[in-house]
Amino acid sequence: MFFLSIFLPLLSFFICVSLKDFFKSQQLSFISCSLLFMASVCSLLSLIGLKIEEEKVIILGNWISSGSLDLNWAIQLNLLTGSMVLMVNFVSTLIHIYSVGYMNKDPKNILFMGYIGLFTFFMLFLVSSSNLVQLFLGWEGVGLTSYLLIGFWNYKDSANKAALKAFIANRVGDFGLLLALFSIFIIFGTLNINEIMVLVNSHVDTYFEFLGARIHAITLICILLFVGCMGKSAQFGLHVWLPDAMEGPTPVSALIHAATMVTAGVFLLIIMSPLLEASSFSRDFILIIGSITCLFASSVAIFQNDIKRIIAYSTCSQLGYMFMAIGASAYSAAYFHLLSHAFFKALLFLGAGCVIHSMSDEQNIKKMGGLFNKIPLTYFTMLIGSFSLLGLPFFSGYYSKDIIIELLYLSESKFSFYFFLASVLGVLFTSIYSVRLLIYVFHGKSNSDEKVIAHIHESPMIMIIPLVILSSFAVFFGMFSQSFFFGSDHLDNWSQLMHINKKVDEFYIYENVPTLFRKLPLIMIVIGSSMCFLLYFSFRKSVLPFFKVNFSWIFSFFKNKWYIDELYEKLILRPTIYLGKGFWKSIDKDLIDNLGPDGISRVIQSFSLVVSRLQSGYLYHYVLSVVIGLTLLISLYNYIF
Amino acid sequence: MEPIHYLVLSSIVFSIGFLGIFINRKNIITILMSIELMLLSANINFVGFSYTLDDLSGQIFSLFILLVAAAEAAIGLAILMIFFKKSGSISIDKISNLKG
Amino acid sequence: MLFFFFVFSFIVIISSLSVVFSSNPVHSVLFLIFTFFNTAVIFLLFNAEFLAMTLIIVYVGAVAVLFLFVVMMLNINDSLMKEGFLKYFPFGLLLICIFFGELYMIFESNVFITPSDIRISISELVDGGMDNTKSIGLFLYTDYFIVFQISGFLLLLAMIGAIVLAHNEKINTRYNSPIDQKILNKKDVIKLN
Amino acid sequence: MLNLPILPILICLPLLGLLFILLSPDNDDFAEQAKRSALWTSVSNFLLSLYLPLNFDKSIPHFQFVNSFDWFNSENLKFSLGIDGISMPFIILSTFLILICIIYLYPQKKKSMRMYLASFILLESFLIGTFSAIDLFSFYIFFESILIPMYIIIGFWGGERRIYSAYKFFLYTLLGSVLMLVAIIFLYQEFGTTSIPRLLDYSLPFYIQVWLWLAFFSSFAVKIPMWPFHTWLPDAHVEAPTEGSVILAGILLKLGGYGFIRFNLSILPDASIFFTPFIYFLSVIAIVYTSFIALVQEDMKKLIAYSSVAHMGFVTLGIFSANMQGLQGAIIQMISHGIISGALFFSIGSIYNRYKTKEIDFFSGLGNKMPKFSVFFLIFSLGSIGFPGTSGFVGEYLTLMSVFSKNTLVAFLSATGVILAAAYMLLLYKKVFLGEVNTNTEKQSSRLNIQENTTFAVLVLIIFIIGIKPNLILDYTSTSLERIIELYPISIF
Repeated sequence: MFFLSIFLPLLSFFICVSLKDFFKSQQLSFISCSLLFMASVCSLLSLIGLKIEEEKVIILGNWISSGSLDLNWAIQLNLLTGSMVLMVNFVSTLIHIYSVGYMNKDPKNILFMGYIGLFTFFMLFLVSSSNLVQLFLGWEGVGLTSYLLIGFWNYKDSANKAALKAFIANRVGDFGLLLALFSIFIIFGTLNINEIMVLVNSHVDTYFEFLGARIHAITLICILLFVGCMGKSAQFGLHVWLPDAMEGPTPVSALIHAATMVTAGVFLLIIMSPLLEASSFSRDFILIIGSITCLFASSVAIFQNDIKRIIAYSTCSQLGYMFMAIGASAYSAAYFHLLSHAFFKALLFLGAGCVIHSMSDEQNIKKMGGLFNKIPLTYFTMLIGSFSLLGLPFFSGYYSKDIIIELLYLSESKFSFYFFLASVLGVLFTSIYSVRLLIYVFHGKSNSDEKVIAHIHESPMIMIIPLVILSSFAVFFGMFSQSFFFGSDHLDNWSQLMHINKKVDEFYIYENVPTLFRKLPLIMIVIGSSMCFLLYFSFRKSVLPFFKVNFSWIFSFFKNKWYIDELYEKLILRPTIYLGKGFWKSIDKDLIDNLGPDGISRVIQSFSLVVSRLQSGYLYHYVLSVVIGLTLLISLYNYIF
Repeated sequence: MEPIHYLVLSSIVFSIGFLGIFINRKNIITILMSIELMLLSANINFVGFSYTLDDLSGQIFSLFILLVAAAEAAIGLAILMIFFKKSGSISIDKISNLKG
Repeated sequence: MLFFFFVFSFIVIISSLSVVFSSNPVHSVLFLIFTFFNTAVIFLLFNAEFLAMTLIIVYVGAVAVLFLFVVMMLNINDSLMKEGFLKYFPFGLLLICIFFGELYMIFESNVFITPSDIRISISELVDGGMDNTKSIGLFLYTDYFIVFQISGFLLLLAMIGAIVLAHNEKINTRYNSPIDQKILNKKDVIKLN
Repeated sequence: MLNLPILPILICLPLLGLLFILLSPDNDDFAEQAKRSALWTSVSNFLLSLYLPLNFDKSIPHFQFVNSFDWFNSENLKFSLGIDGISMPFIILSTFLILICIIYLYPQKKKSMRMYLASFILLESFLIGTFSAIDLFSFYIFFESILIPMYIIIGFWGGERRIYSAYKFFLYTLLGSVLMLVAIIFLYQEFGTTSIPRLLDYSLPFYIQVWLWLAFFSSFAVKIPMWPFHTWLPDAHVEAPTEGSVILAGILLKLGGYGFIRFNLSILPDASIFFTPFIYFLSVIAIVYTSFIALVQEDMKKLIAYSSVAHMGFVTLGIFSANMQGLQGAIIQMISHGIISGALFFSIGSIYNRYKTKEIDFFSGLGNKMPKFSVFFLIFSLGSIGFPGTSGFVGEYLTLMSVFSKNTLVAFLSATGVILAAAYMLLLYKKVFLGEVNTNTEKQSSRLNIQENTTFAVLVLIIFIIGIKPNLILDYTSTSLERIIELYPISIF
């Protein structure tokens, strides 16, 4: 059953790719949607059945066995993987359905369905793998499919560049993950996740020689793992690919760059949580990077004009929250936020997709406006998504995000209060950009040309239905499942799968966080939204231009994403090309070839030219040399005897 | 007759043969003749030593040398004929086909 | 004996010098013949009658006459013969002197003149009543049989080689090359009708 | 079980086929009959070579299928053949790649096709001989003979600068192997035998091992090739015809790695330890340096050639880590590189056949013209960058892991090669296959013919099979490698 839920998407991929010449596209779309639906049903059933059997590993065959290394193809079913598989399958099914409508006009739409089927498979494979190398396969696989899907419209050069950037940035992260795998194998002697969990305690004090320095082994592993996660989850430093990845079709952004793939890093750290618990330094490191990402992304999002980029930066900052939760040892909160974020962010992206669709592929929010009565259903769902993102009470974002903020306050770190403040500031920024987005897109005066306005229409039902389903999740998910994650009776379920601080449950939080601090996010939301309303409605003509003129450097700083892309261009890209050319032309050609084969042959050639000049062709010269040689020989004879 | 006598004689003849090759720039025939002289000097040595060492082998070998000299002269002169026919000259200065 | 040796040696040296230095090739050949005659006499002094006769027959009768023929056939312009003589002569002489000096130093040392035990002793043959020609024949056809055969082949080869080289194919013959016929192109052929 | 003298048969069968090829008429360009005989020869040789894995006893670490013949009247200098788990995969690889080459070649026209096919068949015989020789002297003879057909292939059917490249290739490799000959003669003088299994039992003093090691190194380092002896490779690849490049990258480079395992590591273990830092140094430079160079190449073939150098860097790293993972990783990496780089060269050959150029900037949006082909190329690129699930991953992962256990700095630096590999391969893919169709690309449009499709499909299949089930190969190698590792002294660092 569980096996089916993982491999049905792969089947969908193969069907779509191999049979696309034989069937109509509608038939194939239907097949792949129904396969995905079956996969979700299977995963739901296996999750329900899990309560009885508890946990199991399905071994599919052996993979690599070399010396002490023994890897199997195996999928693991437990509460964590099961729920993650369910979420992925569920969101993927909705997005399959959505993209049937969204990609309707595209000639390659079946290929697109196939690709997202493949992506879903890799993601499921990542989530359900029982050893880290297999996880790495899924990890790379989602990177690959993300590459394929970002560059799906490959006639656009920008899409190709973005795809390449995404893959390479991910590869940098994978490099860290790879090194992490190596050090795990060296230290623990195994790559099986369950076995590592068992062995953690016996290696708490192990030190390891790395790059000439003795480092606490588990800290090293954690940092390297986190580097991997930074790449995949677009944390500060390796985040550059995520905004550019919006070149891909919108369903891709919803599925890959919001709901599933980018959260793989969070997921990985959650399953490795016992390791993280053994190293406080790495948790602090994660906290720092997470909070920087959170603030950076949300601040940049305020100044962006592309609707999808805004949401992408928002994703980035939400991922920052998740990592902050991990840094604060609140793994279940991170997981909870991961799930709820998947729903509302997918919702936001799909809504944005509807907007773009109805605006004839326009993505600039400055050119939109006044859409709320033209596409009411989309407006409504976007509103729900944004509220959930903001964390308005009773939306699912409220439950998941607030608990992270509260747990940050309670965390053991020395600077926990500063991280708490950063997270609250992040809420403020979030509210500003969300409200700004809504205002620009749906309210105010329309700024687009008449042709586009005339064309504005509500999306077809096949696109609206997933939106509605997702918005119901965005509203109710948090409310109903909070107790499942934090209720005191459920903590035991989770504690086998991740590190759970059993002390921290609902009542503990309630008692230990001051009321003011608990209400602070809400206050921030109110401040942010009202600031936004004031700026964009009341003082639109007076204050905004003033800022833009007098503080243009701030604007350009944020608008250009803190100049990080430019920095990378200067520091990494150019030197790489320069170095490559230099190595090639000056060392390979001028040095090695010139001194090596070419040089030697030149020396031989000139030498033989000299020698060949001795061969004058005149008989008497030869005779002369014979006689001189003979004379010398005789003198040698005389000398010896 | 001591060995030194015929040794000196043969080496003088040999040297003259060599000189003939070296100073002669215009005529291949003279060179061929000089070669005959050099072979002759070898013959003198063989025969002389055959006398001194009381050994017949020297004479037999000198017979073979005669034979080789005859063959060489025949072939050499034939080549010379062709060369003269082709180039109209037997001057050594003109022959430098071996030049590298 | 020694007296005769010196006299004839002197003649040999003088005549071989004239071989080299005479400007007319015909004179050179004649001096060469003269040198051979004198060498034959020296051979006689060494009790090598057969070799002396052979030298005269082979060299004088065949080789030198061949030279003469060639010289006369080629009709060489002898005015050019001595060009550059003075330019090279001193250097050649110097080199020769050094060469000769070194050879002489070796002759002085005498290390190589030791008779070997395994030898064909002439004195024993003479004691056994054999004359020079007979004893050479005795060993040439037995011990040196293979070498003798090979040298016969060598001579044959030289003869054939000389004929092939000097033979001129296309004088006064009508000849049609089969290869030319084979590579003939159909369109190059003139049609008669 | 039949007791066939399988190895001599494998060597002689191509020679028999060669006879048929040479007897066939050379009148037309297509050379139908020659092609058919070449195909039959290679097919039957490939099928026969499958006899080896089927009858191979995995539990025996020593040489199997041994056949010995006298060739001088000497007890100690014999012409002997035999295989163990290390050489077996390479023999299959050789017969397989030659077969694929002939299939790929089938629809093409070339000047004097008959001789071209003949050189490949001859090459096959020599290659099998090299991998199955268990006598240093016969190994050397086969090792050197390979140069002759390869030299002809590059020098006669190559590109514009083919003469230069062929000479560079020939002289470079010959120079290296001359020193190996010296070492072989020395070993013969010292022990009176050149038989490899017997040499394994002897041990030499350290200072002699060092010299011998360097002599063998000079030969194999040129062949594999290591930095800075690699400059012949890009030239040879650029000028060689497609099939020549495939064989060159696919099998000839592996001779270096095979030689390192067979001789440097097994016979001279002390010196190997002594030189391990040196090898690490060169390999890391090779990986990083050539990856950088590959990044800025303008010619597709040159790019792949430089990437080959980088991949072979992983092989040397793995070999001289001298533990199970390293050696098995190196072998898998060699096999997989043989297939992947072969596949890439085939792909570039297909492009070249259609457009008569290999300039990267010439193309854009080829993927729209040839969608199926672009998928194949993407899979090959992924294999080349070590994507998990393809064969390239297993090799890179195992070698890097074993190096990591010896020296983290080396592993760290060489793992950056993984990033760079992704950069240059995907940059190539992007520039050639993605983007809008430009006028150059527009001109020609012909679909892949059936031979090309078969070739690519088979190669893709094998890339995935090895990637998903590398144990198919690893199982054969483990006992033989265990013996080497047991003999290997514990390393000093």
